[in-house]
Amino acid sequence: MIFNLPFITVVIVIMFGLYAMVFRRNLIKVVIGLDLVESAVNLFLVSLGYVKGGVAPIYTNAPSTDMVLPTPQALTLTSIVIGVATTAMLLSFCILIYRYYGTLDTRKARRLRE
Amino acid sequence: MLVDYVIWIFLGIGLTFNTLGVIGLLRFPDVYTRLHAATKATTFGSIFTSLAVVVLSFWKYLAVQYTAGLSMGVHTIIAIMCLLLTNPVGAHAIARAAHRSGVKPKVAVVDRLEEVGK
Amino acid sequence: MIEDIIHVLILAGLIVTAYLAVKLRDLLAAAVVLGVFSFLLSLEFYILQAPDVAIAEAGIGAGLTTAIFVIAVKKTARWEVEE
Amino acid sequence: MMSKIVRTQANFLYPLILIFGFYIVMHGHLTPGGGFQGGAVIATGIALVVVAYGYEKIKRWIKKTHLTAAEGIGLLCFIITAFIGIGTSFFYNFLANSGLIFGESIPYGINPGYLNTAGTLPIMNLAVGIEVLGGLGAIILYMMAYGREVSE
Amino acid sequence: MRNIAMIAVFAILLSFFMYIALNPADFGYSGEGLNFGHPRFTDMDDYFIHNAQNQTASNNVVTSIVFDYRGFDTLGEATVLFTAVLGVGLGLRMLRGDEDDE
Amino acid sequence: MIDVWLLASLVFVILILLAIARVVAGPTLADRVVALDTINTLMVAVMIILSVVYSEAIYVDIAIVYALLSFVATLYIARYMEGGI
Repeated sequence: MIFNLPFITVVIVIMFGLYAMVFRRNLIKVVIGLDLVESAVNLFLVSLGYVKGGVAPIYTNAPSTDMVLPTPQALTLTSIVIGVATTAMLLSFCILIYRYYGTLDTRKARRLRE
Repeated sequence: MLVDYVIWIFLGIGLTFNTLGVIGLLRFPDVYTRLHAATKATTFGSIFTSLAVVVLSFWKYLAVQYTAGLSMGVHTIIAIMCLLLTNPVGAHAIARAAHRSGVKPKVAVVDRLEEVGK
Repeated sequence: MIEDIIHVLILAGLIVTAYLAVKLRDLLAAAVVLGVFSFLLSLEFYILQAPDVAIAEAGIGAGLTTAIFVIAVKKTARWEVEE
Repeated sequence: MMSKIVRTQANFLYPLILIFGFYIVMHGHLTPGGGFQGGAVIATGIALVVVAYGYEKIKRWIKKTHLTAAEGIGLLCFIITAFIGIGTSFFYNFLANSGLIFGESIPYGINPGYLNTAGTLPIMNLAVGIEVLGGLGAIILYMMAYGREVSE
Repeated sequence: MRNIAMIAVFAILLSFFMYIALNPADFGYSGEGLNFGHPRFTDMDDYFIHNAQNQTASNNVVTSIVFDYRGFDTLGEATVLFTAVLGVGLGLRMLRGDEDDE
Repeated sequence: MIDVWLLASLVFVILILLAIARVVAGPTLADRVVALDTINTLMVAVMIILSVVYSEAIYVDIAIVYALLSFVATLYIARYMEGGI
């Protein structure tokens, strides 16, 4: 019924994120684009392991034993924490660049150095 | 059955108030009236829809011996308590911050908070 | 049937919020929209039967990421100037 | 520092978030949750207290060095727990079905779940929870502390 | 000129992704395909689902994978988090803030 | 009996999309934050209702995490609007 709509959503969100990373010149916008791409990849992994009619892979009071695939969920779990750590690190670099150059525009910051 | 009617009434009350709150969020003119509609109405409605879940789970635990119903009902009550604790404070913070950042009420005649602040 | 309709609606909301997060010039509003994107993504994980990932996304995406973005915008500039 | 209503509510809510995060960490092998999620919940509690009271008051109560030390201790505990099972292999679950602490066995299939099971998994959950709590809380405090408006 | 090249690269990427998302059954696998709701590789996951309760005595299969079967991933993740916190601290400490950290 | 809960969750998801319309259209930042707060509340309600649809008792924990944590983002933005972090 619902064909491939989650994968198409993943493609569209990844293209939005790539657009923000390539064409926008503000550094915080670049970080937002990176966050979007990472979220889309998480969604791709989880929707890859979905089984129609399955329940969550937890045996505590489960309604049935027909379960979705647990391995993509475990990998996504580690991916989320790594994502927030790298986002924080990039934003701290943004603060450093703003403090040294007085701007967040990539071209201006590069021109001021020379 | 009586329990079904109770659940339907609770769900109906909750859905009605949530719909009214979101319509108020869309239609009202400025920030404060939108905050008024959205926060009060949706908190009330969400409490009632959650109460429907509580009634259903306790009834399942007592009548059908569904053992997970007890933990489900208790956790839902905890969720309602958390909603009651956090939601009004968030609304208060938004209203105060909006007033301090210079957003004026659109059709207000008198603004007591600004008079006190002076 | 109804589950599929819910699915499609949530995916449409994801696309709209992603577009808005890229488009807006106000970086603080972009952070707010990114928070809404994170909420919808967590609901999508919930419907795809992944409660562990949904809890992680709720705790980290909803609370911490928005907080870090707001702090970073406060320490730098709020408006994205063109040229 | 925010208004008095927010501060009072933060006082009331912070122990609640702490207890709920500990519940998520310790029930990681029965319900959805575990070390990452519980640590993130407690770190968000720290963020709540920071925004309610302001950094100037908070830095006497929660120190960055304590949080980074908690992070290192958590990582060390995780690696040590993994190393104990080195007789068979790295990350060997030597406590499962052994009858010791966390060592009961569970029946196969759907069951309500018991807390005293799963071997080394709750210990690793606790270690990773401490690590994630320290790391994310330290990130929040570092970003609040440095880079303030310096009077030139 | 540069914009046109970028738009061409974007179009190629978009068409490639869309080809993968729309027509997955032909992508490197001749069989049931990568359809949504019918995953391909299930041997490892079937092993985990059926044996996790006996081998690790844990009800939550995801936790048993994260901390037991694939513990090396978690070890690497913890190391990345540690390094990121170290980077944030060292980078922001370079600013001369008014910090009295004893 | 199940159909009632599914219909209720469908109504909730439509309401969430309508609140997103306010996020799209909101002229000032405060309007967007109000919509964010509304979406929080609606999300907690729809998660509790969907746990009945899937008949899983353990899913309510996610709703508790949402109700406890999601207003921290609201507090941060409000603190920014008051001027100062």
